[in-house]
Amino acid sequence: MKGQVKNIFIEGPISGRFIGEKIAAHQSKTIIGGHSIFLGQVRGDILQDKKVVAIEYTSYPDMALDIMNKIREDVILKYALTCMHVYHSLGKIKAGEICLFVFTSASHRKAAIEACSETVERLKAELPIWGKEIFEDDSFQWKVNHGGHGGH
Amino acid sequence: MKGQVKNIFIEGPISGRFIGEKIAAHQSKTIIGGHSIFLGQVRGDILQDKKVVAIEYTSYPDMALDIMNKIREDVILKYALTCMHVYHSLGKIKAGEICLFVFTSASHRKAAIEACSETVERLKAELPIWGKEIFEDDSFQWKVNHGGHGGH
Amino acid sequence: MAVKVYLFGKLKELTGQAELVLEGISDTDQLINEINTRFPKTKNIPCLIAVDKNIVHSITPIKEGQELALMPPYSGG
Amino acid sequence: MAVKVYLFGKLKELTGQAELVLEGISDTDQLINEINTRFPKTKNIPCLIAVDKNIVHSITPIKEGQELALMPPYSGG
Repeated sequence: MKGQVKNIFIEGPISGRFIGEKIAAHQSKTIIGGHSIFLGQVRGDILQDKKVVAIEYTSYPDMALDIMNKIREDVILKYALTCMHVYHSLGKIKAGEICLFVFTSASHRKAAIEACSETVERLKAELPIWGKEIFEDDSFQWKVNHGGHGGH
Repeated sequence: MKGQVKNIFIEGPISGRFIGEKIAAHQSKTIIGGHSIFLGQVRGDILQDKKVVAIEYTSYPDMALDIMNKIREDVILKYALTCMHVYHSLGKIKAGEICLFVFTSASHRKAAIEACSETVERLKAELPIWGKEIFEDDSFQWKVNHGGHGGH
Repeated sequence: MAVKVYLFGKLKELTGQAELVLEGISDTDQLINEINTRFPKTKNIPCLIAVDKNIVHSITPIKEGQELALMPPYSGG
Repeated sequence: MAVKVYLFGKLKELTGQAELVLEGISDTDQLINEINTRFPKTKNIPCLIAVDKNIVHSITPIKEGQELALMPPYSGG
């Protein structure tokens, strides 16, 4: 792994408090005019009459971090971002908990907003991460992502 | 003012902690799959060789809340949102501090993201709020919003 | 007939008034003329007019008890 | 020649293996055939192949010491 590759993985859910602290840490950067944030939250879907109570995430972390590094470089350059932060949960995340936190900051709002959206689409399409939907009776099925427009 | 009109105004800056608490309050809503957040932060721009140290916001609150109520109803219906929260600061907000917090939640990410962006554009175009840019020597100038695509 | 007029942003600064009570104003053109006469500095300031919290885009009659507002272009967010 | 193969998601579940060391594999088609032969349940599972953490889309030679991975379609986020 290269020296500058940043970790994005967090064991367990991402708390509101953690997100609030990351936001507050940007107060010293007075060239920022807008932040855009996307949060993925585990849905308690009903699938074949059974309720999803959690999603268990696994990854191929070395490959995921290399690809995330490339996405980060591409998007920061394309939108002239001041900064970008991405966090993805691993392990069992309960319905209602947050499993993805994408945070982009720029001088102007359009750059921050478009960069955030593009990063979300790309990481969903390109990062080797798998979700296993766990039902209330402990049975499970492997999650399938239904597109969006992908990142390729 | 109608009974269901929600206040959006906060005296002073919006803290990371407040934002984190609002996020955490959504854990019980397990039909949500994605949250989109936009944060406006006061930039320390250099204008005519002088640095902006703060923006002082004033409003015509009764009119602003009526219009925000209409924007909220339109956008929630259009994107089938689970919920929307909007906060705007009044008073003197220092460079680096957050003055706008728009928070939309939906079952699927595209609805949350597009709704957030549309709400930001509409409130900038439609809400009677004025920013006065204050320089380090206490002189000031009235802020001018440069478009985006507006909301009309 | 007396009407109350709120002034905001740069218009409040230039007039030194947050609100005024005006007599004998029967439409929005008269309102603008009266303000520009009393406060000549406001003449070239772009200005939106709200009658009972609704923006009006053309000359509009004013009735007793209505709430008027003169507003520079918005710059929130 | 021995190569290490990582298995993920549903492929890890169906094989009961997180990693395997395979002998005598010289390209990615041979890799897939070997896995399908050892673990017949994997035959109809859509599968991406990574060689040294890069996805390959056509038959690719495998060299000693490379890191291989068999991965179902991604479902992160």
